[in-house]
Amino acid sequence: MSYLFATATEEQAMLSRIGVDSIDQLLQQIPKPLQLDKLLDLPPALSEMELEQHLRQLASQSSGSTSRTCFQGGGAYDHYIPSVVDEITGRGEYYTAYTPYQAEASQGTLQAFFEYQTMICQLTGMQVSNASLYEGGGSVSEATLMAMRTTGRTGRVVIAGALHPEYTQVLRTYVGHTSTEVIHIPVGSDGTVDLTKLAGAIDENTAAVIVQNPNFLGNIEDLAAIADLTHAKESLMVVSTDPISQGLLARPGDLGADIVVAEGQSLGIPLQFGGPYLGILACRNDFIRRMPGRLIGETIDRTGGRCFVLSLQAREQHIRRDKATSNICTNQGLMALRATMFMAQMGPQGFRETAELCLQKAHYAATQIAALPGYTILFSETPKFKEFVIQAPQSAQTLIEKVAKAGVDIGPALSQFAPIPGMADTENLLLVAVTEQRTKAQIDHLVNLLK
Amino acid sequence: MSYLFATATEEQAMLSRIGVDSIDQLLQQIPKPLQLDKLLDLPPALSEMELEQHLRQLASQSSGSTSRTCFQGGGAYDHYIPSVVDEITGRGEYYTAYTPYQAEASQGTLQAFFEYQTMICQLTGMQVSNASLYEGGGSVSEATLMAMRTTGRTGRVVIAGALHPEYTQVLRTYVGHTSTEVIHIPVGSDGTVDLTKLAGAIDENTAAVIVQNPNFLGNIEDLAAIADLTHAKESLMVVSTDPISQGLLARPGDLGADIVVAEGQSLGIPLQFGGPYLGILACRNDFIRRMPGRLIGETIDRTGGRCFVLSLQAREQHIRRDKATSNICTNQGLMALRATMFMAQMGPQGFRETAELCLQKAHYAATQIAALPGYTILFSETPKFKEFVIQAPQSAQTLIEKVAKAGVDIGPALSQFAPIPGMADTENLLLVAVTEQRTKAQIDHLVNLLK
Amino acid sequence: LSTQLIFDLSSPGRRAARLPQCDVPTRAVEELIPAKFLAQKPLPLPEVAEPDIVRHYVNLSTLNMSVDTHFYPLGSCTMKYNPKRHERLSKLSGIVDVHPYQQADRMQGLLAILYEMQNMLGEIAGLPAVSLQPAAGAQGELTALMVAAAYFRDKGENRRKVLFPASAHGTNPASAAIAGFDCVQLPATANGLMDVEELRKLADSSTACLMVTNPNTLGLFEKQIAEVAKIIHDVGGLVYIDGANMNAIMGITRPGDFGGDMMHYNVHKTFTGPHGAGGPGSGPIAVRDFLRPYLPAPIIEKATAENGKTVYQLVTPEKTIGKVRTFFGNVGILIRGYCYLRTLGPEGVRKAAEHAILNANYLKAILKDILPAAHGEYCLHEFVASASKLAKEKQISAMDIAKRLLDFGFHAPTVYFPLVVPEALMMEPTETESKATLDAFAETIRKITEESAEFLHDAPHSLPVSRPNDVQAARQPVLSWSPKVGV
Amino acid sequence: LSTQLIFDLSSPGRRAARLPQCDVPTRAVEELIPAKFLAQKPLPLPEVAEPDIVRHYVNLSTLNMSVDTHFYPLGSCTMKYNPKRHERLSKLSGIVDVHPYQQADRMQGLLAILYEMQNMLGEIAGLPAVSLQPAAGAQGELTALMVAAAYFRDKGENRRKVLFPASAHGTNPASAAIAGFDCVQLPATANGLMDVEELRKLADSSTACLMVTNPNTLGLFEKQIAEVAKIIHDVGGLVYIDGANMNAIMGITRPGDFGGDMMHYNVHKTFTGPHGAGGPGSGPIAVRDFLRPYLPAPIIEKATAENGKTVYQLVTPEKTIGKVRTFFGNVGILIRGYCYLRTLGPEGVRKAAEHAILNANYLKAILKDILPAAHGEYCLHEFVASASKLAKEKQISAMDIAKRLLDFGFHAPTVYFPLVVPEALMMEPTETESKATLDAFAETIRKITEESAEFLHDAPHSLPVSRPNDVQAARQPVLSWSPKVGV
Repeated sequence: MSYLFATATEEQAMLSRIGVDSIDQLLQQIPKPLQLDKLLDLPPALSEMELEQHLRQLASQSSGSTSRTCFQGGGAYDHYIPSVVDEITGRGEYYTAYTPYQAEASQGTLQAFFEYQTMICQLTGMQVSNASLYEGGGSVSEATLMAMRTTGRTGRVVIAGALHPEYTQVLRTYVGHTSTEVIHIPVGSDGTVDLTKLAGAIDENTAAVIVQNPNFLGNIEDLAAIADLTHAKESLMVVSTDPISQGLLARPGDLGADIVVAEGQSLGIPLQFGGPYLGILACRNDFIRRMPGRLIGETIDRTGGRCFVLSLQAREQHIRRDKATSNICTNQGLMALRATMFMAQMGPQGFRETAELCLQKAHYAATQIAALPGYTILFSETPKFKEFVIQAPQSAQTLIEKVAKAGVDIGPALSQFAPIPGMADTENLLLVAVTEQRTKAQIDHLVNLLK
Repeated sequence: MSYLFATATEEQAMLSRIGVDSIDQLLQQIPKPLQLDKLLDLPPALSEMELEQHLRQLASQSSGSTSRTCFQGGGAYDHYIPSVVDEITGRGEYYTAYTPYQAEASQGTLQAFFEYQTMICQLTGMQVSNASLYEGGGSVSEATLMAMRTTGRTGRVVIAGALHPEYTQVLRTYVGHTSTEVIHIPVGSDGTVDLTKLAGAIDENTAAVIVQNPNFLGNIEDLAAIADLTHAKESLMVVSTDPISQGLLARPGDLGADIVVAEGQSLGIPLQFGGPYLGILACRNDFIRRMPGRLIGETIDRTGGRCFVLSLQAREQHIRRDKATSNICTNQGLMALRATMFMAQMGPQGFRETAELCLQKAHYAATQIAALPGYTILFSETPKFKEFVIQAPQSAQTLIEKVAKAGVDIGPALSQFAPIPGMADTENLLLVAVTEQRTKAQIDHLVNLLK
Repeated sequence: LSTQLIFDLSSPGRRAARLPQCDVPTRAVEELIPAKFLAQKPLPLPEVAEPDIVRHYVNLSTLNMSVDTHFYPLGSCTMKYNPKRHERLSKLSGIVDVHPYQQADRMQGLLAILYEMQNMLGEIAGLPAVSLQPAAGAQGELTALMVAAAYFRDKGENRRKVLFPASAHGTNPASAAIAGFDCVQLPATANGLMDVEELRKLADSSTACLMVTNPNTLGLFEKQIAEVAKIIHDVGGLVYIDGANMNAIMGITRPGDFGGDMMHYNVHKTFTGPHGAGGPGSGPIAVRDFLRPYLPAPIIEKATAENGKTVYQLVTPEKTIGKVRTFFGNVGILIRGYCYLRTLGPEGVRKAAEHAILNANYLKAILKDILPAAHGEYCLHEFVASASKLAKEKQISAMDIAKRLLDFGFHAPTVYFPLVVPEALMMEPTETESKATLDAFAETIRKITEESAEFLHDAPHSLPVSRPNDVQAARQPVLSWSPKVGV
Repeated sequence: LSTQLIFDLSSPGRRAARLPQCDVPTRAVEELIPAKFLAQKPLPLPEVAEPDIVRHYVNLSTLNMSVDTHFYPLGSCTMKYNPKRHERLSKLSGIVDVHPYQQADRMQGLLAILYEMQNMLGEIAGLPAVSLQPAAGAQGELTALMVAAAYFRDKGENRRKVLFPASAHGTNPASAAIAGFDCVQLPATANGLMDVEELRKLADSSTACLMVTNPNTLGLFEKQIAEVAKIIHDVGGLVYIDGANMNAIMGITRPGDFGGDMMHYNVHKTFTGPHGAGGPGSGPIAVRDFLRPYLPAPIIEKATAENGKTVYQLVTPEKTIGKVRTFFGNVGILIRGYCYLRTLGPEGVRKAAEHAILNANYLKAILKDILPAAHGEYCLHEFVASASKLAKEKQISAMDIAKRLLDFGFHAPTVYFPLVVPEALMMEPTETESKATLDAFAETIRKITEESAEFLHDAPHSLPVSRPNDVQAARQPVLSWSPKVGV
């Protein structure tokens, strides 16, 4: 069998040392009636060569961004992944290690995650970051639960405008069984949250106001204004940000955010049909002991040398059990490492240039599409970053299929998330995202296909 | 600029420490008239993203075995490359190190190459192997020069039958300017060397008899008989073998070979349009000091521990200069490491099973093609391993183009090597190789295409 | 040098990535985005060159122990060999580069893989309804408990109580709490198994669920599991099997056959994820058919199109609890699990479990005179040894042994877990280690126990770091680097 | 454990690879191949499992120093950073998996790359005719000398003599000898440059070629190269430039412009090959147009097809010397070189050379009081320091410094080469190292020179191996492992 060691001779030697005649005898702990009397109904074993042929065959029946042109958005984006990211995360010392329980045997992981935490603080303008959560939507939920713990308020949470519909869905799943009221304030006619309605919804029982920026529709929210409304009621502002946008946009931490979360996929993580991705969560220093997830801390060792450890584990499930700040155990370590490599490779200038390319190319695409008969860019006066909503002269789904035939992918159609608060008829609406990878020729090609 | 370190500030600090004002001043060593007064006429710099787009675009205009069905042979074969090979050789510690001049800092490389040398001995039945040469054809030439040094004979070398035409060509280039006579004995009607003619050609001035097995036409030679003829004149037998065939065939060393060479590409090295490949060279113990190329030896260190070093460097060009056994310096280290991983992964059973699959599938293909009207398998009564010559009802080139349209690659056509000693009309002849990777469905598809 | 932080390597103006020139007509940034939304300063990220990054993180990596470099018998974590073919195949275009909102008819190959993965996990569990969505085992637990909650809500039952034995993973009660249940712990028994009589007392009509790891964290099969399940079922509750230890029983016995109604897998453990220095994991759940309507969305179903071709579709179960995460799931890890199961086949799956058990029992046997296991004559895939005799007689603690093992090139076992065993050393060798390695490991432990306690208290002695001060780390948390003031 | 050989891990019947079942009708092997041709026994290769292989070779790798892990100032070897993008891109399907006998019209993309590579190398050399075939620099030398021989033969001239300076790489005379020439060495001069007067005496109508490395192995530009070339050209000979040190001059000056007629490149050095623990290299040659007809076959030419499209063709030069190797060349390395040149562009190529020079001169400057360079006020990309003063005064040799540097995490410079400098330490930092690294390196050397000679003679002290016994290795060669008899 593949990967097994003990040869028949060794197996015999081991059994005799154990003092049994056969492996079956070791299985007697399992009551015989509970044991399977036949093999599982699984497909037969494949050699490495056959497995590769099989996977290549199936992969060739799926459409990836490498061989097509990806304008798809909605929370996952086709940003460039520098080769350094793959090179480093492909090292067995990282990917075949586990949670750094033994600090002495895990300084590589621990220091890298300490650097990750620092870079996330630098990116978001916050003071402390954990070492990763599962993904962006889950981070919104964890941040919300954390806001409840911190404020001691469980009456209400307010979603301010166009939060990713799946994030909303996850949040509702997480708090659905509790008495917490989830108030969703719709976007106004400009595609950003209606501030008046928002002001009215935040009350003394509101734990958190959750806002995504740029929002799900691609529009930039006025975070400072929302922060003022939020803090007026001593509620906490949770901002879900697009990490790439931070190359241009003011950091949430500088605009009053209390907790910043993000989907980290854009930071060097492949699309891979939705996961594994990276949940980012950072906050102010005073919330440290309320945070979910692993934290890496700096300390000194026996000889006084600087070193790193899993810290503040008293918050965690393996110690606090049902009183823990979260049930998370295995996190997204390798994805956090990918993001670390990505951020180091980009640096301040790379982030700035990437963000500018996204901005310019998205606006070029929007302008060209807006000039097509029958097409409108929604909320065209509202500032945007790399993504926007098209109103098409036909159903979005039909349009997606049409351009797909030419090897170009756009979407998602907004109808698949309907109803979206504040958006009435979504049938002809769809998202288009333009990353730094898209060339003018590709954009022009898309525009032609839309004609 | 990419990969550069010194920032403008650092550059200034460094220049001032050197005691100059500018880099230009450092360049004054180069007489001004010899300096370029403009930039080179090279294409403009590309960012990583653009470079990848550019390369992907060009790669998509080339046909590789991954997306097609490869029955091509003639000295390079589409054998399976286990993932372990890529994983290990992808480690920077191996691929970004250089020749292990500093033994203490290179035990990884040194031990791996010592293991390579041992495995090559195990594979060929010889007593000593060097740490690699460039490729199979060059190894034939180096072995021939070595045979001349060893025997002290420079009058004649004899090529016994169907040596790869390019190996022959390389050998003629290497010895063309000398007085050494290269005698090429043609194959007989059974597609193996004509032993009677061979016997007549070997004389007291013959340094080496060179034979390929299986030969270029896919046929298995009677090495033992050739060894007898060779040794009768105290000449040396150089055998060029197919490493994969050693899973089934008796080892050259067990049949009387004095020097064994091989193209190591089949041992886990990608086709990559012809290189880098791996030149294997192994021989009897008594020739050690006549060998070309690097040798790794076991010894002890200052504290008595086992360790490995570059050994017997007195043979080499950096010490012996124009009296060296060869001019080789940089060899094919990383390819030798690939072969080591491959051989370790295969082991005796894997080699045997791979060789059997090649054998059975090639014979199935040959039988099916032989049954087609107008087709003949040449030398059908002669034992073969994985490759054979088809006589087609039309020109080989036309046939190659025809099946290529359906995504199947065969060949090479023998006409591109004409004249081949002993083969008159090669117009309709071509080689077909069948590796363990080819499935019955693929073979049947080829047979259908040939109809 | 290797102890420098990446921030120490930063130099103003240095950079790694270069971006292309913009090839579309541009406008001033301030025309597109009002200044009040724009950052006033560049991000304070480190400014380094690409060779800096590579050398820094390559050297850092060598400070880790890992399965690729060391024996790693970390109990409960199933640190088995991670096949390299999985890394190659999970990176194929058509898998690694598929957008989560790709249309189903343009990713039939990928959906076929995931559909087959659902089936295989259902078959191994003996529980036919599978959701691949949960991102890790803990999220699998939570998801299943939410499914249970929805089921009871649907039936109009108000059940608040979740039971679990004292030896349970901490995630069990934590997940139950987040799902809104009250946690009730069963006391431990002397033989290391669940206390059935105690359970009988606690199980009642308010019991939603019993969460049990089987084999349990002591590496023992809960022999009375069928009876236990009956007790829970009789009061209308559900039995949840924590699948952390599936490596012991896959192909030998099935949660669905011994009374489980729900379970999660840890694909990164049992099916060679890999572990990624702490994740990503993947925690699919398998449940009985009557719970299928509550599974999170989407699941994959197979149908036949009008033209007779098989098509795979993403489907929302009718009474779905919603979503526990964005998008489909940790597909990259599921692909690796799929590759593993397709490599092993039915015989291989069973054989892997058997050899995991063989290795654990062998190690237990050759260690029994120095580090006896507290429970069980034989174990399954792991066992919990106790250093309490050594602690008493020689002042050598489990931690001492763990730390000293590092000096000899062995990762430590899990220590001080489960809590029911004093001076616990939880060892799980897995099936992908050789007898020679186990012998060398046991021999090393023997040598260690002959060393002086004082010497051991300061171990490890050969690593760059030894016995970090955890207390200081917690009292004065330093969780990120800050530039030195005035430098 | 890490010092075990893979053979020590072998156990009869253990295996890693599994092969598929045969899916075609089979016949008995003996029916297909007579027994006399078949092996009587299985190959005596090691029998190991896949996890054995991975752990063994991963651990072995960590015993290496490499560019990815350490500063590696090995003079003459240009150990610069190897960009990771090259590794990714050289593995693309359509490049890595193209059979050498693929038809030209099904690999136009690959041929376009190689054609452009020919052009770029021609432009950098100032010598327009390029062959990409040679597998390494030494083979490039040999190829060029064969081209020269063919050229003279064609002209009916019998020229037997190849001249080279004493500081030449050993490959120069070795290649000349294999090409059938007589080797004549020029004596060294005090200033480290060629002795022009001596050359004038030796150059005559029997001179085929002068081989000169420029900048030379002391890191100095041969200032009189134009005059030197004229001397050779005046007697009808050819000037060969050994391109080992092209990293110093690319984009600044060109062999073709300073009198060279032929040259080779080391793509694995100058264009970041990488070095692969000793190869593969790639040693293309560039020659003047009148030598083009003699180049080895094939070269790539661009043509226009009937339909107006550009096509790339493999062409045999009319008077070709034949082939110096099988197939096209070391394409995998050429692809990496292509990626490098396309990343740098014209400005970057020059800038890389300038910064290589900057780094070398900076290191030379900060070391000059302890390890003075024997020649030149300024150097180009490398310099040769001498420890002869230290050797005299403190009995500290170049080797002592080299070995002790390893303890501090620095690879050693090249030692005792070139032979013209006593106690030589040849240092080539390359442009991809930072000032901080150079400062740390120099500071370490300073510390080392303050240590006791006796202590240094035993260095390195912290590595698993120290001062192997080369003499024993050569006297009683053990070049392969053998099973112990009776075990």
